[in-house]
Amino acid sequence: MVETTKNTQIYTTWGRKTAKPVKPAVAGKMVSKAKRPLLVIGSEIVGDEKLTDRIVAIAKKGVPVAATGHSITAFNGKDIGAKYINVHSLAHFLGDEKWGGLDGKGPYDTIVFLGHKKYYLDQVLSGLKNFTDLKTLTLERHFMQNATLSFGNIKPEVQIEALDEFIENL
Amino acid sequence: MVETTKNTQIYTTWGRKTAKPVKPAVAGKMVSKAKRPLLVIGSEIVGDEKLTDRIVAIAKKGVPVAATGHSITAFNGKDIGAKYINVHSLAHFLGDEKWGGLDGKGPYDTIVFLGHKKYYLDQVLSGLKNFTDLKTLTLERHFMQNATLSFGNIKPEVQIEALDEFIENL
Amino acid sequence: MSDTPTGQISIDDLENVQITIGKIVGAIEKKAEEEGIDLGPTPKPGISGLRDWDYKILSRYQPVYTPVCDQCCYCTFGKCDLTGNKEGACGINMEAHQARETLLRVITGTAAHSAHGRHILHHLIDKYGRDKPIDVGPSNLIAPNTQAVTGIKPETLGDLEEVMDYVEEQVNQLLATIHAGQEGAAIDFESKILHGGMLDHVGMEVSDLAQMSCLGMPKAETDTPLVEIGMGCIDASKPVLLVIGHNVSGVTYIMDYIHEHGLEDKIELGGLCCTAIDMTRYQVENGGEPRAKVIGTLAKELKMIRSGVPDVIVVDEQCVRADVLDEAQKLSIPVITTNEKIMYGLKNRSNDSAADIIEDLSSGKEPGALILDFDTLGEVAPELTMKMAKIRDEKGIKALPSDEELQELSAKCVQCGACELDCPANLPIMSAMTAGAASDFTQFEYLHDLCVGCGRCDQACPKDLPVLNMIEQASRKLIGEERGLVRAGRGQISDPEIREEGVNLVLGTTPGIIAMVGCSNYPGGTKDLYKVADEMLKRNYIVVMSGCSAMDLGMYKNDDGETLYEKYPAKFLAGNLINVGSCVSNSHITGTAIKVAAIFAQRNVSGNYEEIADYITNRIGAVGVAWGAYSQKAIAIGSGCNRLGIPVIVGPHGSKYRRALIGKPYDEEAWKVYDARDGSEMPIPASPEFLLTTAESIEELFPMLAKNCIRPSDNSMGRMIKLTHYMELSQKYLGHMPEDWYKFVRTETDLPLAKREELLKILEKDHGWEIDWKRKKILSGPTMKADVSAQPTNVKRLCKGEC
Amino acid sequence: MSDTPTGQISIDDLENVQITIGKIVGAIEKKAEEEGIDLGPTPKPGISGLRDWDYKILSRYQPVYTPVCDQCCYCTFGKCDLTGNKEGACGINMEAHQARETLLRVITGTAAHSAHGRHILHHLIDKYGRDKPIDVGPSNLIAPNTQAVTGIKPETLGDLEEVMDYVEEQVNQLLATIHAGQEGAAIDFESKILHGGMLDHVGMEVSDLAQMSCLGMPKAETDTPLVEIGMGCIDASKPVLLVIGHNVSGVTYIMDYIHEHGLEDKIELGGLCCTAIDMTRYQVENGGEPRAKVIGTLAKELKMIRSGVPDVIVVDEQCVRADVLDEAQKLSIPVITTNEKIMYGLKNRSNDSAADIIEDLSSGKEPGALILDFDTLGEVAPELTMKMAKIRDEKGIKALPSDEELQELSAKCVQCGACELDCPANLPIMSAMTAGAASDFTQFEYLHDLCVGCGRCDQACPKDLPVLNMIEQASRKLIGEERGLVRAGRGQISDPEIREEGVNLVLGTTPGIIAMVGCSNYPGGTKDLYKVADEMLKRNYIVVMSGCSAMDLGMYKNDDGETLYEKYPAKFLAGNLINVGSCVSNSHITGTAIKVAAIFAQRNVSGNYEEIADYITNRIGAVGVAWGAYSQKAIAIGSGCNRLGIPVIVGPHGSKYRRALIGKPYDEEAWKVYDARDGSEMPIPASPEFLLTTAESIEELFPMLAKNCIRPSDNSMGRMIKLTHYMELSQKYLGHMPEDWYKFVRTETDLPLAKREELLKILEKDHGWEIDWKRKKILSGPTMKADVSAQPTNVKRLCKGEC
Repeated sequence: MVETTKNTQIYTTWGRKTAKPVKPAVAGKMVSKAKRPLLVIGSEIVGDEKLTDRIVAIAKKGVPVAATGHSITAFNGKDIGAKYINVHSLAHFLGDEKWGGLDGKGPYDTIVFLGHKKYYLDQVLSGLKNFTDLKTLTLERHFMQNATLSFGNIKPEVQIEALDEFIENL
Repeated sequence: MVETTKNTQIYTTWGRKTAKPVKPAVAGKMVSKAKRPLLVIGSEIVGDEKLTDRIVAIAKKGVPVAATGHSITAFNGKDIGAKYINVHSLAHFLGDEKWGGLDGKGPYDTIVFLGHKKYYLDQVLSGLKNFTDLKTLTLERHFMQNATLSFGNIKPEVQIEALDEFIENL
Repeated sequence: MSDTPTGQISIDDLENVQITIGKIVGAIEKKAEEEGIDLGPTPKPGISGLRDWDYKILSRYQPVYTPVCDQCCYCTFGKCDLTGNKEGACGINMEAHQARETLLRVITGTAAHSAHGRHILHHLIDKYGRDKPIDVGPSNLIAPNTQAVTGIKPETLGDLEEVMDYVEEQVNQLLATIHAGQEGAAIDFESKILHGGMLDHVGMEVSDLAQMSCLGMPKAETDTPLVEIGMGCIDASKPVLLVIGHNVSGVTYIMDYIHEHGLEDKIELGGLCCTAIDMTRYQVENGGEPRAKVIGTLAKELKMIRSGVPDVIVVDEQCVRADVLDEAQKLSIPVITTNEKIMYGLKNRSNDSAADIIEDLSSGKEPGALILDFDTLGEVAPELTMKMAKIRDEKGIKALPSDEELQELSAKCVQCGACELDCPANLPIMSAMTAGAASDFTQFEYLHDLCVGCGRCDQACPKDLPVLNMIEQASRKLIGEERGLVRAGRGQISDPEIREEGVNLVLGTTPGIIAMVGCSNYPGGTKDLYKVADEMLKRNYIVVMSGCSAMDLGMYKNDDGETLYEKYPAKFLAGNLINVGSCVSNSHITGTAIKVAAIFAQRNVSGNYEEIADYITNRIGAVGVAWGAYSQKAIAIGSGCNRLGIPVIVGPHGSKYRRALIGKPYDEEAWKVYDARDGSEMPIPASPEFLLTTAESIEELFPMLAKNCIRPSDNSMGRMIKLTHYMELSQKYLGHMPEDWYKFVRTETDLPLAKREELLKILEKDHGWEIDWKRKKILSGPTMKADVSAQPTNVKRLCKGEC
Repeated sequence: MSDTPTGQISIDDLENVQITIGKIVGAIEKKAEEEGIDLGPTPKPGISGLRDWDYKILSRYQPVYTPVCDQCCYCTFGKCDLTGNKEGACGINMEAHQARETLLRVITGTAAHSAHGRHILHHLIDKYGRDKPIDVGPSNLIAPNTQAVTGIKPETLGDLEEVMDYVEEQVNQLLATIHAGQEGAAIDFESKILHGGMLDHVGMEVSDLAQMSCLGMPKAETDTPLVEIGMGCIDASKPVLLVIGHNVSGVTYIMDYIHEHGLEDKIELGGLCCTAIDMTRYQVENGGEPRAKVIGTLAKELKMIRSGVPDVIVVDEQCVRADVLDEAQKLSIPVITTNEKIMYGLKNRSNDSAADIIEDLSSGKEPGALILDFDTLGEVAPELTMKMAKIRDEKGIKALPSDEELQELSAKCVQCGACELDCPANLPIMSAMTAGAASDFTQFEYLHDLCVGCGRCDQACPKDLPVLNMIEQASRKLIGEERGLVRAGRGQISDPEIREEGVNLVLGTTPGIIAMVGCSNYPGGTKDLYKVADEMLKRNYIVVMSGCSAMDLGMYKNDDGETLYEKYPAKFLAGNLINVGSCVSNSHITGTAIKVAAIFAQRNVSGNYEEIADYITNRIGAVGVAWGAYSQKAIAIGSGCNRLGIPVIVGPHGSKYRRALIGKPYDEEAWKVYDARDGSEMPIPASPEFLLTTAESIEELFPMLAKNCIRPSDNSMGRMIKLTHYMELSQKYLGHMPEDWYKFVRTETDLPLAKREELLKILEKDHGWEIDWKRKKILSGPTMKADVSAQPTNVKRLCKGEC
């Protein structure tokens, strides 16, 4: 079992509500139990084949993918149905019960993040934390304190291992 | 061994530097090793005989006592040499290498707090944390995040037990 | 409304018009010259204008920073963690950032007061014209703060506009320095803080001068009426109109309407916060009857609304809870907003007919309305109140839980402690719940006076228990008994009063002025104010009240059933109790100190701030106490006092202002001044020891008050009196002689007569002083000499032979 | 200096004096009437004056809050934890508090600009007199923001004072609402934010109008000179005088001294930030030669100082690192502060002789000086620079580590990661250290352009490694090559230019204006700016630059060795690249939009803000990009654009402004306007989709820019052009056709000709539209009609038959 919960060092705090460190298997099971999960991918994955492969694997297990920034360019020809959306808009729409989602099938309940700039995602999560009831899970290499559940600060190779374990548990 | 390190719930954060939860025995040993400890007592102890007894016991083990607010009224006739000082002034002087201390014997290195209003002590400790190199230890019933070392949130009876253990280890 | 032509105007059209071209550079100087006024060196000082003075006081009183947050989040480089005085991305360190944070809070307060002033000035000029004379009573120095700072001697409402222009320009300059990449040195942020504080007193003064002049408010009267105060004095059987805020301008129209339509007996008009105070000043000069009741401070807002008693709520600006509309809506109470600063998202009905508005609000179609037209407001508020009273009565609006419900609710508590953690005072709510579950509600009742009524407990409770309502229900008997009296605000201290009392203040024979100001975030309940005032009044201090403190003081009675306002006279004399008025009336407290320098000591006042401040610093034993200070206005007021050398003590919550100014009594170099007679240096007592600090409890406060009234100019009688109080209060409340009492002794005549021998013995034995026992004289020991003709000053240029 | 008498003045003394009594109520209206100006409904609006307009745009664009902190620490009741939209002790909830926080940041920016404006206005009036005419070039509408907002048509410097008075009064009113217990509704804080933003553009305009009129700056010139830019263009062998800040007033005296004393070749004068820009505008109108070099933005400040090259540093105000004095002192560089906003605790030497100051600073007796007297400053700065150059040369001041030291330092890194956590961009410093330990410094070099030069890495390092210096040393070759050209700021767009280009903008045949403004907190290095501008210029957009962005754009060259300023012409025409000037010149960008409404469309401008904003909202395809926005000024500028309906995109760091305004394209009700011809409702394209939002990368930015230039007024040619760019940019940078392209199609003629058939097929197949394939016409499908004569408006009262 990959250890992803130990180093939760932060460089600044938002307040007292802080993410729970999570292990990949638990995270995977949580997502597989979610009614309407959404995987939100950021531009930092562009050019990272290892990460891209894992994302494709997650998508193939039935998790719809929102591609923010220019991350969509990593999925051309991968046939995972990823849809481009601006992440700031996405976060706004996620809080709106009337939004039909990227596919018109209604609102999401569990939002999984991967491949974002840390400082940018911190803010996106801050909005979701304060103004929605959504569960958020981050699979980043940094501990994202504004998420509901987050990996700790881990090394790139550990992240890949953790993602594999996450995928196994989906 | 009294458990004083578990509940470190806070109601608000100051930043990322947060007190280390400490057990009474460790705290006691630390103070006994200090070159120039100072015990700073707040007015909340007035009328609390159990706490007052413990403070007297600590003082009798050779730790000088600064009595802030009107806590000095609890020590009349107790012959522990407690000296009144305003805690805001005290914190200012503590950061001044030229200050001779309450007794003229020079600066202190380890400051122990007990019997303060939580919100007030939070601020005093915030100043010491940011602008001095002093070690601060709190023996309060609340987890004081701005201290170097602090008990967690504990019940009154646990605090008394913990103080006894602390005194044993002085 | 003024109707002077503008643009390129023909001189012929302008007969008898007085044209003031204040903006022209050098204009103030020229005007002063023409009027024979001796203008000081710093009329309308910019940020750097009084920096030298600031540096002088800051070298004695060092900033002590206690950050509320270790991070800075101003710009998008951040957040930056500055812990341990690290530098952020812009290069600012923790120290400078904390000074900047304090500056921001101070100018926020200054803006609140001066924006209020500008609003009411616009309004009153619209109504009374620019030429309406300023009238403050029997004084020539009618605007001491304004004149000392700007050099302008205002005579009409119109003259005040230039003063406001100056304040606004300077506030804008200061706000600019909050921007990333501006000031880098904490010390210069400190100077800016003092500048902002000084401006606050000018802004407040303009506000109160304008309203006093136009609204029939008492003008330095000593026998203003006593006004009913307290939640218990509201007759809930009548339609109740509740007003909340700080700016009385719109409310006067409501009062006029009620008066003109003979509705006084039909409507219960009650106010919260300073609007309430100013309502009780409205048209009561020369014996007028107060037309409204005071309910209390900010701490009563939520409690009053939650009681369900008000039928309509009108809010204006400042210290109005942000959730008034939400809370009122739950109890079918329409809310009317009347000021651009607070609009609550309500529809602007300013141009609609009163009938339409009343219809929409009484039918519940709209939860409230924004009405900026005061004529409409004047009609809508009372008429709607009468209509709503019936409607709400018929609806059977239920506000608080019954006792059974209280017990049931208590039993639901899971003792998680969230409420206590979030409670600003960490009050023991959990044990009240435990007792409540066993139908013992006394512990809830105990919380009532300690509770500041903020409602965070409700927000924190994971079980959604209405904690505040539970406290209120358990305390309904107490609340019903909350009926006191407060003296209507009197405005300024007049010039003749200064002439009479000035000498006693400067020589110390009146032991000091204790100014109790500010808000209701008390560490230990409201009654502490009563205890402090009573003790100091008994000891012959002049106690000056204002704003929320003035209200809360009136809530308590002595064994004879008297409030302190009844017990003590209200002149500007030792042992008197004065209420100057509302928040903006705080300017009269500093104004009084300036007047002592200007009138009693005949110092030039116009544009001569430094000399005035220097005089006050060394000679006037005044201490400000803002025991429940919560707001940015309070720290602005305090900073304005500080620049004049007046020390201020705030309660323990005040540590969250994140910065104090505290001296080091052990650093002898810091406690020296020049003797203006010859420029020689002379040691002075270490008092005031601080310009801004906190105290933990009133027991600690008492000796601090007495000690910090000591000044270099005290004569022996004065010093003896002050020292006596210091020692007695220390004995009484801390149970011991203060360690440093002897440091204030210059000569045996400084010692209390009754204890002189005993004290001389201590001086000999413990401190090694030489005593001539035959003559009972001190031969050596003191570091200071008693010399009444010495002229202590911190400013070298004011010494003979300088300049 | 003006010397008009004041006080009670005799009319006889005042022959030929023009008296303006602007303050009198109704004055503006009267003046306008006399001058035949048609005054709109809201001259000098108060906080509520444009609230209805704000509510209209806010109903389409909702505030999206992303708190930087979950707590509020304004008052002493707190801190309050507001997580989950809980209420604090004053009753404010998270939403309203975040809006308040944004308001605070906006007015801080507004204050920075307008306080700068007030300072320079005072200074220039002192020097040139109140009657100095405002001169901006060949325009009648010389102050579009000022006139639209205040109704005042300023003609002289003196006229600008009343404008500043208004701005300051309003900023003070807004700052007051930051106080605890003021506004409770997020929506009304939002309206206040827009008010603050609007004021910012007035304050900026006043600043730039004043300096353009007096300092010989270009006045709407299209061929302003190209100026050297970059750290590499500084000749370190000469004495180097470095100026930093935003307010050129003091620096002009230095430039004059250098000029008058023929020191141009002896001293290297370089500037950082907007002072640098304004130095290059000084006296260059009509072909004057630039007298200074531009070094770069805030991001270069620490790097430039740490290089050890400057011999003297002069700072004025804004965006000046707070640690300039500390850093300079380490390298024996004296620092001169010249503005009250930044004084660094230095001694005030304003009244001392130049010789004395030079002696004290060159001897190291004082680390610097505060000099508020510009004549003294003008002499001291250059003379001291020449003296210090020798002294520092003799001392052999060493700034950066050698390569050996760099390797040794790298080897000391313990890979703890503290630097990366604190780095605002989380740059990969650890791996650079690892490589550096093996004497491979390429990774440090790689960091150079990505690094914003904030120095937090140094602060964070537990081993005290000088990380920034290590990067700089490794990048010295790159830095040496940093030599580019920037076009000197041209000031406004003139009325004739508007007449020529207005129609193309409104009909969309010029695809849009891309205004690239703001600071240097880029997410991916400075070159991104170049890429964006080049791409959009190639596509015939008008690209307008200002401030730091204008500088950074000039740092890069194409394969032909040309900067974009050389490659593209500088007229106000499609495909042109314009630099308006410094930070305060941003007002000319909004001014341009106002001018299109006023001059091209002949809408009344005076006091007619809502109609002007409505016009711009529906007709002018302009998008602001503040890619590296870091400051409160940037968000103020953005908010001012927003009130005019101009959308703004900030880089990802901009999410830390904590609030965006984003619409919901899927909410069809939100995308409707009235047709002013008959008041009927008509659907419009969901563009702009937002008023303020962030983008993650420039690849994402490109299609956003194109799409959000689409406006209801586009004719078919215009829509086709815009749609083409949207689809092409989406294809090019995101690799796909945008999903929503078809939503902007009203008729087949909106479709790009080359792809028309292919797109019609998609419309039929994927979207079920009916196509008449014979005529290649769309029969049904679009929700909008193309109707060039429609008059889209959001304001009902502007429709025929209303009012």
